[in-house]
Amino acid sequence: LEQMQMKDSLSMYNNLVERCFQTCITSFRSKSLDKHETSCVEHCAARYIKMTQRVGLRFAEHQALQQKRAADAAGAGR
Amino acid sequence: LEQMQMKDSLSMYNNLVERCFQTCITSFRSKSLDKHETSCVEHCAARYIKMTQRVGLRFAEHQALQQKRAADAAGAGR
Amino acid sequence: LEQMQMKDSLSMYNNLVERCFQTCITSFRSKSLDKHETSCVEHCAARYIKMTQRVGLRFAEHQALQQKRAADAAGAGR
Amino acid sequence: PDPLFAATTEMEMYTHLFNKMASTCFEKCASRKHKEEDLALGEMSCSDRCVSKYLEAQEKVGVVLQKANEAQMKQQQNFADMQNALGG
Amino acid sequence: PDPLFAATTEMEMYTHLFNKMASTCFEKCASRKHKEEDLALGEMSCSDRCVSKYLEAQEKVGVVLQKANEAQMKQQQNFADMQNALGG
Amino acid sequence: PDPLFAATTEMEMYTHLFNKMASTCFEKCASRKHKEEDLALGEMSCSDRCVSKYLEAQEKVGVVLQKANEAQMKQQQNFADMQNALGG
Repeated sequence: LEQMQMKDSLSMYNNLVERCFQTCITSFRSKSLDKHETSCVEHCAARYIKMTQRVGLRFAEHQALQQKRAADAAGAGR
Repeated sequence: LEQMQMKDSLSMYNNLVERCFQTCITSFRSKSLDKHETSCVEHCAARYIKMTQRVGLRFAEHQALQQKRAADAAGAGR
Repeated sequence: LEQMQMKDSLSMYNNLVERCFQTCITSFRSKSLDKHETSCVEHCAARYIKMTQRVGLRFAEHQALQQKRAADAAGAGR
Repeated sequence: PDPLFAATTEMEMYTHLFNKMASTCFEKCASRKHKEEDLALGEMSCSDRCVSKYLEAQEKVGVVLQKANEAQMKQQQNFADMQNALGG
Repeated sequence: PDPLFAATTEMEMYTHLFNKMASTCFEKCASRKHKEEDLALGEMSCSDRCVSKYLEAQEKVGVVLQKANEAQMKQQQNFADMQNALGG
Repeated sequence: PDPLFAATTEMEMYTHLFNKMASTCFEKCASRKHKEEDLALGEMSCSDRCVSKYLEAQEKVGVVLQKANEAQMKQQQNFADMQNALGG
């Protein structure tokens, strides 16, 4: 389980880099990020983390509701 | 082998959801699927399954042909 | 380690096929590749391999530089 | 089949589903300009509706997949029965 | 190397290839409107040709990859020979 | 945690990063016409700058991720402290 979490967080890292690079970097005339690109990458990462947390909450609520429904259905069936 | 099949079918499930969601859902003004979106998602999934089966048949034919060719070539080489 | 390399090279194979097919084949009126599609696929694969090698060199240079910096920082901290 | 393997695989599937959902809802709802460090209210409520629709779509696809599996099994059963009848 | 591992890896590779092919041919050949539950005749024959072209492309790429691997090995061999000559 | 597992996972992560970087820089820098078998000079220098920017972006994202992890841990710590205070 711990191993899976470690893999997940590393793969999240790579995905963040890929996504925010794709969105924010469009010019390859210089070899360093300019101010605008840097702030875009940083905001993109921070916003993605926040949205993932929110999506996680909604997902957990949904799963709790489903388990309650399943339990109620099992109770009613008795 | 059985474990690989189980993994494959679960990953096919996720991919179907992702693909058909991406194709069929474009508006986020309501929290439920409307009639049009529902039928699009269901048809998309059914059609994808059918095409996968057809592609599987063609792929199997191709592999059988290749094995036959390899066997013929080995026979001719004797 | 050897197992990881084998997996990597097979997954590189599949990715090359997918990428070059997507870029080079747009018509499905015949069941064989025409001359133009064939040369596009072959050049695409050769060029991708070359770019991967170049990217690998740059990546290795970067990592060597980082390790040198880390070693220097450790030395300065003593 | 190994129950531990089944549990791990199911958990991997949910993790994978969750990651795809988060990624897709980010793409659909977050402005790509990333001018602010925080999400706007509209982006957050869009993502709530996106999750809700995604999970509903997941349910619908599950039903279709189930039906397809049953149809395939029935076909294989029919084929086996026919072979038995011919062989018996 | 472990032969079971090699066999599993090769099978995984074919599964992966098959999944990508199915996905790509669906994208290229199936109308994205999904008005019908079934595939149209044109969509099916398009997917047959798509599979055929995909497998041909796979072969061509295999040859290019093979050549690149051989070139790389030869280069490494030359380098080793040179080192031996200098060291010997 | 198993140190061998950690090392393998880290190496997988670097392999994965490298593959994504190569793929993205190819997409961004190589002409999609593929008329020549070789890369043009402009394509090669574009890919050098692409790698440099990619690795810089990776560093920036790493810092943001680290901060987010620390913030989350602090929050969990505060929550645990509060529970202890209420329970004690």
